[in-house]
Amino acid sequence: MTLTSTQATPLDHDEVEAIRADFPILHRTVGDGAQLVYLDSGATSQRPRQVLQAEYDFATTSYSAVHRGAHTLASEATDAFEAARETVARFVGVPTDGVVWTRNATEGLNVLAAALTDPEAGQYTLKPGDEVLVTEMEHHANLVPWQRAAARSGATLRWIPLTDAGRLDLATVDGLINERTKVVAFAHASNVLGTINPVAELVAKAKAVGALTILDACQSVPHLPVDLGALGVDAAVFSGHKMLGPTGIGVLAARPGLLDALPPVLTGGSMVERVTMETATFREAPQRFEAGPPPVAQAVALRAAVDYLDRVGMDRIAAREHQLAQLLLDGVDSVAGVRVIGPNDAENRTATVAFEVEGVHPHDVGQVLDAAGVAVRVGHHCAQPVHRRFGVNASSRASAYLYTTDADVERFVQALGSVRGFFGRS
Amino acid sequence: MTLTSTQATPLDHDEVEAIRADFPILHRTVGDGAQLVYLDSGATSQRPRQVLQAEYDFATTSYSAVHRGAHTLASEATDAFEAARETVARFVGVPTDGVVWTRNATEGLNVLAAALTDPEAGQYTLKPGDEVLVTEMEHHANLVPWQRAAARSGATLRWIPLTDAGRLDLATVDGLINERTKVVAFAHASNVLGTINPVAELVAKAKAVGALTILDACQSVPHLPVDLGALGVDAAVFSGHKMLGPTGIGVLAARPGLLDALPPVLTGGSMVERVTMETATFREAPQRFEAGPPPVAQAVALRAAVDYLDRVGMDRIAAREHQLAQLLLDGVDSVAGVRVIGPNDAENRTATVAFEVEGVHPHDVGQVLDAAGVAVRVGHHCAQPVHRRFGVNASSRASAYLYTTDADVERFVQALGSVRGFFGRS
Amino acid sequence: MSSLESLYQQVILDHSKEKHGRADLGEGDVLDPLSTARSHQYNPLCGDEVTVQITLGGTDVETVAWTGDGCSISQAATSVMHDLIVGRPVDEARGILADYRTMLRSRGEGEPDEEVLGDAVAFAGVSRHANRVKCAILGWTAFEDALLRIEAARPTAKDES
Amino acid sequence: MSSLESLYQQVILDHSKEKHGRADLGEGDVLDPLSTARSHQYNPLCGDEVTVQITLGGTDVETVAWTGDGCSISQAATSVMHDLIVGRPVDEARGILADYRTMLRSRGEGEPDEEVLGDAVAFAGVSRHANRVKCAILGWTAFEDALLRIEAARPTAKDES
Ligand SMILES: Cc1ncc(COP(=O)(O)O)c(C=O)c1O
Ligand SMILES: Cc1ncc(COP(=O)(O)O)c(C=O)c1O
Repeated sequence: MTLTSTQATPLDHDEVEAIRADFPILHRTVGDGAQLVYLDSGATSQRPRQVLQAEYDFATTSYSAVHRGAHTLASEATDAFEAARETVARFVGVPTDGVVWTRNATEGLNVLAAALTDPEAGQYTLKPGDEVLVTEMEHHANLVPWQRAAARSGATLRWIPLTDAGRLDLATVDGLINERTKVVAFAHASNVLGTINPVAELVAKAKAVGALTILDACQSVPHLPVDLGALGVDAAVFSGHKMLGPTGIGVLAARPGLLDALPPVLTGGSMVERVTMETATFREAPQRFEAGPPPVAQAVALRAAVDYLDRVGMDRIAAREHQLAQLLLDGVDSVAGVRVIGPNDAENRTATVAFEVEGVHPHDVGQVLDAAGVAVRVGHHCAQPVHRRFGVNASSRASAYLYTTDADVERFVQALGSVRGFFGRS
Repeated sequence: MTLTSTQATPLDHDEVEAIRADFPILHRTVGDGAQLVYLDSGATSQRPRQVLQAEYDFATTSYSAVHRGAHTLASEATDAFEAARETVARFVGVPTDGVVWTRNATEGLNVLAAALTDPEAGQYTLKPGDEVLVTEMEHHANLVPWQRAAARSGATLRWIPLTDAGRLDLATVDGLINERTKVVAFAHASNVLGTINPVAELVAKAKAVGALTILDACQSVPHLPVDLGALGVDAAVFSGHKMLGPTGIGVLAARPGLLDALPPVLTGGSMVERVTMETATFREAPQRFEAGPPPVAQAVALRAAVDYLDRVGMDRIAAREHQLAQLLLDGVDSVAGVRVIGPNDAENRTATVAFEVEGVHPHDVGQVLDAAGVAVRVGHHCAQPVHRRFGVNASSRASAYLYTTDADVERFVQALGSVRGFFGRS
Repeated sequence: MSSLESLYQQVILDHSKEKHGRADLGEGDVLDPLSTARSHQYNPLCGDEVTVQITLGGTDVETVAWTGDGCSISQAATSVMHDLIVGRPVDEARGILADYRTMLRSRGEGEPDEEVLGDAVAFAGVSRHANRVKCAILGWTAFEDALLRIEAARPTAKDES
Repeated sequence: MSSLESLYQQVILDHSKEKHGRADLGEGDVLDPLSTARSHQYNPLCGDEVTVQITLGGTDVETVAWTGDGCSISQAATSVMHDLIVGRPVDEARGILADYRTMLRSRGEGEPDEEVLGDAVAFAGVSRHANRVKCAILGWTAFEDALLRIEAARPTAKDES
């Protein structure tokens, strides 16, 4: 997915304002009455009225347990729930039965890592001598489960290092992807650096050695048009709460053939065929991976979120975010004593910009910005290794979305300009 | 928990009507215009306006990622989220840090079963020769994970059989709980039979041999006052969607000491301390068991649900449900050719009544009832073994809740009376 | 006609009692895999199951026998199937199945062709009940699967050439 | 005073630069576990850390030395703590900590006693920022933990009797 400003017409000022009108929370003030500037969508996005309404309507008209009833509510709820699966599958270009509902993207990655260390995964089971490859920019969710999978299976965890510019060091890849490589798991876009990784290139190299490719699409699916089928990955994860949907739902999207070959990880109701006191047999995928009641209301809401994104147009959102990335980079660059952590140019980059303010701890940066109404994230953003790589423990991070205005960026940059002075740095 | 009608004043007719006014969905019609009679609360309950409103208000004023931010929304969201943990902990009588948010009760049981087969669980790790004891009335969620835990660890799975009356055969228990028993996992109340099991007695016997006790409280916490601390169980699970809360959230409530001794099952963000590319250390419980973003909005909604139940009073709800159990039993009993599966008396029994209609398959029963507006569940209710025990593959099940009226039960019984005639049975 | 009566048409109620073609299939092996096969289908959601055994005579469906446990819809559907396909050329039986499937998936919108479907048009009402479609198709799926087994056992034209 | 200024009082800004008691603690073992102990505290949410080493002389806090990495609140709080407790009887130091904790948990509602808390009253504004309370307490927790270690190492009256 190469992202350049020429792909589609960015959302214009009026369109962004119209979108903002759908998000009640963006109109609140914080602290001493400052209008909220929400630049923390990389952590979680806000929900528009349409999504909240869909959830409310469902709860007040058709809610019921799904799949298990002969009554009217049960079939209406099942229809709504399965329609959500269809919508989400189409949105990311996988077959409907390639969509497994999880509780978040983290769970999806854990399920894959656990299934691949289970002897019942057959040809896919990781063995001593095998290698799992990740990158140095991974979120803990796409790192710690692989550390444990490696420890349990005797496989070796390796990683693609980063350049000082905050890109994957592609020169190292040919050595790292080799005949021992069984899994290549990597972020489509980094939640710290904003870097968009070259998926096609990595997938081609992985396929050449027969390795599975697993894409952490948490920071791409909400922001870019993503066609997982076209990208050719074996599996991908993303989560509802970062794409205008609710908390409590994530997606594990995979080749149905892969899912069918993997054993279940969580067991219980809805995923079994026959159960005796002694033993149980399991249903086909995706049901095999959905133990217990699924996030029914959340799926219905996520469908409304996808419909919303579709209506606006992912290509136009991506084009707008490309503008925002440039605005954020220029803005941060204009403030003395502030260093961007990640690529300095907006090409192949999302509108997520992490930075360090010289002599001021990120917590203090965040506090001063908050007093000005500007919400940014501070800390290690669940990615300690990438911070260590760039010589810091923590950073501040501004991340934009379709509802971010140019004025938001200006307010942020202005507040950022006051930080060092406030703490007496010059 | 002995439940008798004398404990508290049951909700009266006007109170139930006032409660119903809070549940928009109960006022809809189905099919050819029949007013809905919702008797499927054992599968999932409906949500009152107050819960929907709490979720909406949170989403439109304070929603953000929790725990990780310095900004105002993040701290408001964190406060609301942690207040929910406090409320739920108090509601079931465990310390606040004994509450782990899961996605449903099924996940909670899987987490326990997985942790107890992990060598890192130390003294708690199941070994060959150990025994895990369940009952023949378990939901698949409290059976299949233990089958797998036994298969993995070499432990033996045993179970307490049932009497023909649908109670645990307590005469067998002394032999079944012995010095090899390491875990006793059982339902507080059966989701099929309605039987309320004698927790104190089982816990005392388990404690005497040093076994852990794990309570599946899915069908008790929503319906009875439950004080897990007083019951003395080591851990318990229940889920939001059965107690006026949303889907997508469950609770694993446990002695903090036990949680601290168990290794994490899912890994990722929010549950780690220090992460390098090679390895990670984990936070204390409950955070150790909450990988990735928690169900923030669902926790806030669940708190509102608990507040609602608290306001009505669990003792009064239980007393009312005791009446309803009697009404349901009497009603079903009055219809020729219908047999209750489970205890015939209302003592130590919930208002969940499964039954068999002679000569008519449950699917057909459910369909005829649905045409009359009456929503009951049909199938095996995720408990195949208990059905097999009573000689059937499936059953129909009517399950009531605080919003069920006497008239609902009458409408159900009337419709049930027409079933056999419709299919030409006499 | 109430929605209940349009689901449970008289044909369905009758077949659910009469169960044409129902037989004790025993446990024995199928005698000639080139002409006879059996398929067992199970619906894990409700526990319904059906086993269908077919014998082909040349390219015709010679016999259909079945057993199973399930709701009136699944029992009647298999009984009606028996009457419809016994004695038919395999291709025609497949054609009926295709039309039947289309009807069941029509959500009440289709115009089923009684010429083709015969008594099976009685299941048109099932298409309005998404949760019962599986019941109405279970026996047919077993038939289709048994057919595939025979075809898999037979040497194909290609194998022979 | 803006809410920002009431959080970052001048005392805090000053101490966050001056860092009283900050020292290079080295890696070495603590010499006498009966009088000296060290505690390391870490906040996994933000990565802040602090190590505090204390030496008791009899029942007084004789020296406090610390090192660490963190925001201005955590640095200043540890610096202010140093000034407050060096030379104090252990019991008094514990009393200050108890008052300090109460103040931090008051959510802006408390009336901190300047007689007891001295410069630490500057942290009253932190109580309105739940997410910063951990920062303001980190060094104090290390102090408390070090104290417990010394006490654990010392034979108690009971042991002696
Ligand atoms: C790149 C990346 N991977 C994984 C995750 C974890 O996703 P989730 O929040 O759905 O568990 C996140 C979210 O913080 C992320 O940004
Ligand atoms: C007794 C019992 N145990 C476990 C479960 C599973 O709970 P959950 O739906 O939260 O996964 C249920 C719900 O159907 C139940 O009734």
